[in-house]
Amino acid sequence: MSDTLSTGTVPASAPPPTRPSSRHLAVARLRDLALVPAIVAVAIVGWIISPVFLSTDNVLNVLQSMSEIAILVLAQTIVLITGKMDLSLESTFGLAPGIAAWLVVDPELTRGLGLGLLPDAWAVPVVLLVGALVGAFNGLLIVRFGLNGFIVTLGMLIILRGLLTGISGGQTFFALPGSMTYLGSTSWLGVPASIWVSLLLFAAGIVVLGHTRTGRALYAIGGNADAARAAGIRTDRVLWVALVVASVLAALAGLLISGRLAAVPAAQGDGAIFQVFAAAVIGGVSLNGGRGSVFGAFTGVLLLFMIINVLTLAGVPAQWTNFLNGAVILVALVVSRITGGKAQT
Amino acid sequence: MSDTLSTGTVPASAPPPTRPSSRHLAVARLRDLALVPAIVAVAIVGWIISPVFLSTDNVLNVLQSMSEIAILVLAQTIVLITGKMDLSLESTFGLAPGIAAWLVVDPELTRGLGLGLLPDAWAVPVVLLVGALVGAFNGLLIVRFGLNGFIVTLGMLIILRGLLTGISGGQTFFALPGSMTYLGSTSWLGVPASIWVSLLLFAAGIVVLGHTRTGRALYAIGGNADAARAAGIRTDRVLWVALVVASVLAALAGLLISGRLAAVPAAQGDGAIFQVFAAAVIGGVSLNGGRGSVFGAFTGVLLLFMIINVLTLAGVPAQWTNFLNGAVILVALVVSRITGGKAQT
Amino acid sequence: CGDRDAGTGAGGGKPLIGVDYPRSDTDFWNSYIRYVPQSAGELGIDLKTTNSQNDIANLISNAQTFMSQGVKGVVMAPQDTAAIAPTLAQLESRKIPVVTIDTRPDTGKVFMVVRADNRAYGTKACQFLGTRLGGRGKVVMLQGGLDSINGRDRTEAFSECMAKEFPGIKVFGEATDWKADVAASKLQTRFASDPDIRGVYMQSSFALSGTLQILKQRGLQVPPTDPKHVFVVSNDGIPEELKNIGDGLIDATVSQPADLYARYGLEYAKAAIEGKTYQPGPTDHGSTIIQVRDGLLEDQLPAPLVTLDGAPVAGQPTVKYDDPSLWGRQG
Amino acid sequence: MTAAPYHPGDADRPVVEAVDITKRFGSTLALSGAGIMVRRGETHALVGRNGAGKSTLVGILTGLQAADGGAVAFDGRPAPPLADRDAWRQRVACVYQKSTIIPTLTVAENLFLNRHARSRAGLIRWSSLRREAQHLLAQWSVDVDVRQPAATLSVEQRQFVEIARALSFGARFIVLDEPTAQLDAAGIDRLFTRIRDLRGQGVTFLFISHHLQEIYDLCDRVTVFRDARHILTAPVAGLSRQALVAAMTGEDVTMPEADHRPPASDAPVLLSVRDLVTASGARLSMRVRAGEVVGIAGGGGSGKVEVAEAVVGLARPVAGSVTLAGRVLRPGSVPDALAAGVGLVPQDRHREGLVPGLSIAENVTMTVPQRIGRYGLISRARRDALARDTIAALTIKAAGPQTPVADLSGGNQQKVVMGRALANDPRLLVLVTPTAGVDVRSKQTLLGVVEDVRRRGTAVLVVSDELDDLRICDRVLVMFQGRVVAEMAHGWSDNDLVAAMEGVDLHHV
Ligand SMILES: Nc1ncnc2c1ncn2[C@@H]1O[C@H](COP(=O)(O)OP(=O)(O)OP(=O)(O)O)[C@@H](O)[C@H]1O
Ligand SMILES: Nc1ncnc2c1ncn2[C@@H]1O[C@H](COP(=O)(O)OP(=O)(O)OP(=O)(O)O)[C@@H](O)[C@H]1O
Ligand SMILES: [Mg+2]
Ligand SMILES: [Mg+2]
Repeated sequence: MSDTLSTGTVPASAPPPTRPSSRHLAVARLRDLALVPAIVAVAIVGWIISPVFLSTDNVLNVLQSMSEIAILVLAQTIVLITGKMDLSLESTFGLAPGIAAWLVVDPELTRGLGLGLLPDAWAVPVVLLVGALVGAFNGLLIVRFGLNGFIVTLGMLIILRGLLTGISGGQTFFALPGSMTYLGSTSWLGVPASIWVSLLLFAAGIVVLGHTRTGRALYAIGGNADAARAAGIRTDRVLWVALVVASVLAALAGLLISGRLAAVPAAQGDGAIFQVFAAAVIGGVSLNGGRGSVFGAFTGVLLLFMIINVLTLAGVPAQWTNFLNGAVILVALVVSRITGGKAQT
Repeated sequence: MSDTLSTGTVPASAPPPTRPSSRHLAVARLRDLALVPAIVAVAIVGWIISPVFLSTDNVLNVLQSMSEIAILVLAQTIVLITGKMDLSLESTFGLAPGIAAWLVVDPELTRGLGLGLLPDAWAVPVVLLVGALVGAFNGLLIVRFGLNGFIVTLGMLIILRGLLTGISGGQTFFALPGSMTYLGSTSWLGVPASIWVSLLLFAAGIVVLGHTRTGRALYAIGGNADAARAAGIRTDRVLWVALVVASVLAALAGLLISGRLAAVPAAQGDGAIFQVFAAAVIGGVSLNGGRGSVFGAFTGVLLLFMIINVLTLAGVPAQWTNFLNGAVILVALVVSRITGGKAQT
Repeated sequence: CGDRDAGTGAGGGKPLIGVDYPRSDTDFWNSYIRYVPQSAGELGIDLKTTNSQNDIANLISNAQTFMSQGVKGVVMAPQDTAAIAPTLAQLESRKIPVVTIDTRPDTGKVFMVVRADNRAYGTKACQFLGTRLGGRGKVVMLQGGLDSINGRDRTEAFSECMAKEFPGIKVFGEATDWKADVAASKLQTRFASDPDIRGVYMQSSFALSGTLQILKQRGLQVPPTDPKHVFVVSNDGIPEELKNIGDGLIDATVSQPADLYARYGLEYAKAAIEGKTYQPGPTDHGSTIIQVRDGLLEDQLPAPLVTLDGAPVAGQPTVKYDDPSLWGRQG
Repeated sequence: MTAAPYHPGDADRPVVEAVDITKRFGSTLALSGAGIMVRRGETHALVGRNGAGKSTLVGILTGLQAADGGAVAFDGRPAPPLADRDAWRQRVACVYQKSTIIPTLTVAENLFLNRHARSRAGLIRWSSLRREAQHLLAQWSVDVDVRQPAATLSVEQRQFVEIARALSFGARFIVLDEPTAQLDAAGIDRLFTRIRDLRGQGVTFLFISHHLQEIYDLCDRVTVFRDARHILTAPVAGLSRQALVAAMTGEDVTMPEADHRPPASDAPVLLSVRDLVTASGARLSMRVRAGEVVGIAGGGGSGKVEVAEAVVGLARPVAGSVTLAGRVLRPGSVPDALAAGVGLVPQDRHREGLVPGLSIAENVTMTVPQRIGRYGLISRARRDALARDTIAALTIKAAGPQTPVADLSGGNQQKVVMGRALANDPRLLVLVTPTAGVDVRSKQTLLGVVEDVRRRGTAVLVVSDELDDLRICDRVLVMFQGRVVAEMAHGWSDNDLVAAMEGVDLHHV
């Protein structure tokens, strides 16, 4: 091609092939709102089935009962966007408040459960510290040793659950100190604090993931880790941070639910990870990393809990609740596929 | 650059840079045997802890108790090699014999559980048919509609479990016909038939995946689906086949355990998928597709069950069994990473 | 019907009661689920039902839903007796009486606890096995899940009784997570290490058929007169167990009164709405109300040991397997 | 582009100097005591065969990878620590050989990744970021909406995004690793103009390409690597093409002029494509005789690849039919095309050509399971034998048939793809950009193979915009915007062909 190379001026390029990019863009922006029509539809159906559905009381009930899982979904979303996954979140959810209770609770009050080693004021810091340690350990195995995230966190899920069973002997910790129950049980302006906390965390998530360099680094890593590294992103460090933040969020969510229950059952969070994944994916978060938004994840978890609430209000037969929950997830998935329009890979 | 072209004889090429790739090959072949030293070590430790460990009785016990899960692992391995995953196997494991029992069992004998619609002889065909249908439905959603396999089969896991709870009303199906209990409870040559069945299936798996066109097509698809398609492999069809075969294997495994228990509990298989993944991955099967062997998967499940058996014989305290199981999985994982030598991605 | 709230419940005066089912995937609780609407019909009660699927967080949310729906009383079976306290407090603040089934909350006020004594199950099983084995030999206890209070009660009572009354018996406790396959393989492992096992106590019927299969496989299904016989005690009292006792496949079970749970749970809830009160002492249905702590009454329903012959064991009466009063014989 | 202050005092110091660099990847020695020295203001070429270690050196010079041994210095000062990415990015910018575009992010964000415009609160200002992006791309005449995800870009547009980004850092030293491999002639022109511009401002370039002509057109000095070692560094002007190739290949090859012998004119028509219309609207009709080599040329977006994919069944055409030796191919079915005797080298070997984790033997025999076993069972011995034949015939450098293709260098990988296409003794061989990213020597082998098969009566379609690939054709169909606009017999002039590919008909102005 030597003869084409020596010209001085840039020749006018051929017209680029037409691309319907404006339509594409509209879709991209709409994906965040993809579930809003579904949410509205469920609200209407719910209201027809039972007028109670839209009462303040019931709305607060839905929001409160989803608040802890929603925080788990936020945590998982952060990890998923980087292209990893963290199954162990459901166990951290139980273990973190469990360890705090174990260290703090007075054995006198609880038939020998708990060690009473630390003063009450330590409880909340311990909860968060346990979260951070679990995240750091996951990071060690996944980021440092290059082990597969799915299987590491699967192992951690089993181990951490086993640890909680071990320290509690399978029993429920109760008589928690006030500092542990405060957030989960108090109300601010007539609305349970856990609702405020979860909404605030989501708002923070939207800002951080959408409008800060660190947040965008998560997307870049999930999209193409090598490219992110080439662009000067310290991918390892960002992954560590994501894993630690996710585990701390899970610990915080565990704190909220322990506060609401005023107890830490040994099975706290058992099986929750299925729901968490379902909510995130329905909300448009890709399991392959790099795609999805915090707002979308929020609509996902909201939709799921609204449907569960409607099913409860409708009084579906007990044996069929599981089936319907599964069906709802699958249908929501297919619908989000249709509105999303792209094959999920 | 026309001068660089030669249509004449191809000149002898320069000596290739030295690549000790025969070592590479040895490693690749050894990877299959990576767990053998660990298995031997556990056998020795087990024998020290309890001489019973190596008795025929106990060895048969380990083999029998792992036989059903092993078949699930085989099924999952097939799916994993194509680069997909099937979480719903654990529910198919319960649902397939559940549906057969539901259709066949005489309601007179079981206080209204079961429909007694079909004659006993239909039971086993129905089990396998349900497996095939579940696999085909998974295929429809994953292959045809392009939905993400993880989340589709997660939804299916919940739905199928719910379906079993629904038809059984959560109860256990008893009074199974003889055709359903035969395989799971009989012995051939003094060895339980389920051991024979699982060993035969693994042998078949080794031959099919290692030495047949279809088997190699699974690896090609898992390694690079586009390239496989360009090479004339009917990728969609092979994926369907893999999903259907996996579900049928899960149904068969369910038949074996139902035969062993002479019953189908509504929770049959609940939570088994964690163990299945762990065994496959410890056995060297990659979650990203294209890598792993059936023999490796077998060593993975064998190692896991040997360790569980040793823990039972050693009589570890009940509240710590879960923890130890998880720890075993994680340690095995780290060890297989070290012997495997390659970062898992 | 109570006249205070007459007219607010649906159906013109019938009290509206919310019943939360703890789970729907076990034989025992499904029997309960079947009895509840039946009893509600008999008692003239309007029902709202939910299923908390063995998850305390679901139970809390369901209780909220009941409140939104305006129920006048709640019947629940909290499987977690500590974590239920805040919910009880909330219901109390709304003046909604609560009856708990099967479990006794660690703290908080409820109108009545309707349950059978799980510790007594363990003790009964221990006494049966102990006397039949003559105080010697090895037995396997197939425990349930560690995170279940009822499972723990049974385990503790059985172990304590064995240690105290039959020190010559060696007990292997195996955690099974209420899973049939886990139970089967652990039992098999035990038989491999100790082929001379003479007794099996399973804390729930979930392990029933697996255990029978293993005994059959090992050729141990022989009559009690044979020295090789393995004595099997089960728990729950579902029809299959009763049938197996009749066939000589197992030796005893504890019949948990699923029907009475349903009936008296609703009856007490209705009574609470009507403003009735109860005192400790014997009841009109063959049980005793005891005061377990200040302000907490518990109706301890009988949970008889069922045997082939109905002969007393260790001085305690038992019920013959075909006795029509057993819930597993009805329906 | 802000011109950094120029310090004449530094002029004698090399912009970058790497000495005695050694790098291993597992068992592969990628660089062995190799080095390079780039002077300020020059455009320095780095050439070598596939796998010579060029890209590995680039990784080390840009701080992406640590060398196992040796030292790198910028302006005479040791290179910053690997963790300090910002320091590296001040010294050197790079267009890597492997795409560093993140497909899920927007074009704008890709351009300003990790250096987003931020408000004082530390939040990203998306609007100004988009404006800057638009501005940047306008300079390169890349007409795309910067808000769309990069996944929607064409290969060429992506390459320009990479180039635009690398050049926008304002770095004084820029590394370009095969920047032209994905560009058409017009794009290459734009790039070169720009490089000359920047060179005028004192920017230094390290330029890697397998197109030797580009080296002569653009570069001042050239460094040659061979087998992980430094072979020579010399001014381009004083180095004959012959000597350059000899240095790269380590042998004194003579380059005989292609002796083109057209196929017998009475050869039967083997392939006939009738009114083929692809999904994107490209059309093609043609007849190819046995032993004939037909080129399909065209720039980016001309539809040449789409029609080729429709012919071999990789894509389903909207209309039209393909007949091979009297057999009408089932539209959109690769297995049917294979059965009829089609061999294919797809456009992108990484995407469609190879299964990297599998061995050479498995890749080569993937299209011909029936030849290596019966009843669906595979005979390893036969498979390996077949693979060994291929390895010998195409001079693939590998330890043996069991070597995973992931361990091969690019050129050797491309030969494996060719081997796969040839495995079923095709009657029609379709080659889509068969020599992309392949070194001169391997190119020779691959095109030599084409000559061999056509002699055996195979019809060959060469789909490419590389003049070298097209030179072996008996005639070339030129496509432009989905239509065949010209047909040129062997012996065309480069100017005519290039003009036709750009939609200009020089003879009918
Ligand atoms: N209170 C009870 N009354 C009667 N049976 C019970 C009771 N608790 C447990 N069981 C028996 O044990 C089984 C499951 O009990 P439970 O609900 O306590 O399980 P869990 O510990 O929550 O188990 P999982 O691990 O499955 O969540 C039932 O099948 C039942 O037969
Ligand atoms: N990450 C890696 N892991 C293993 N081997 C590698 C890796 N990167 C490069 N290699 C090997 O190192 C050698 C040099 O590769 P490199 O990419 O530097 O070659 P190159 O000269 O750029 O070739 P090309 O012209 O094909 O781009 C090759 O044998 C290659 O297979
Ligand atoms: Mg549980
Ligand atoms: Mg390179």
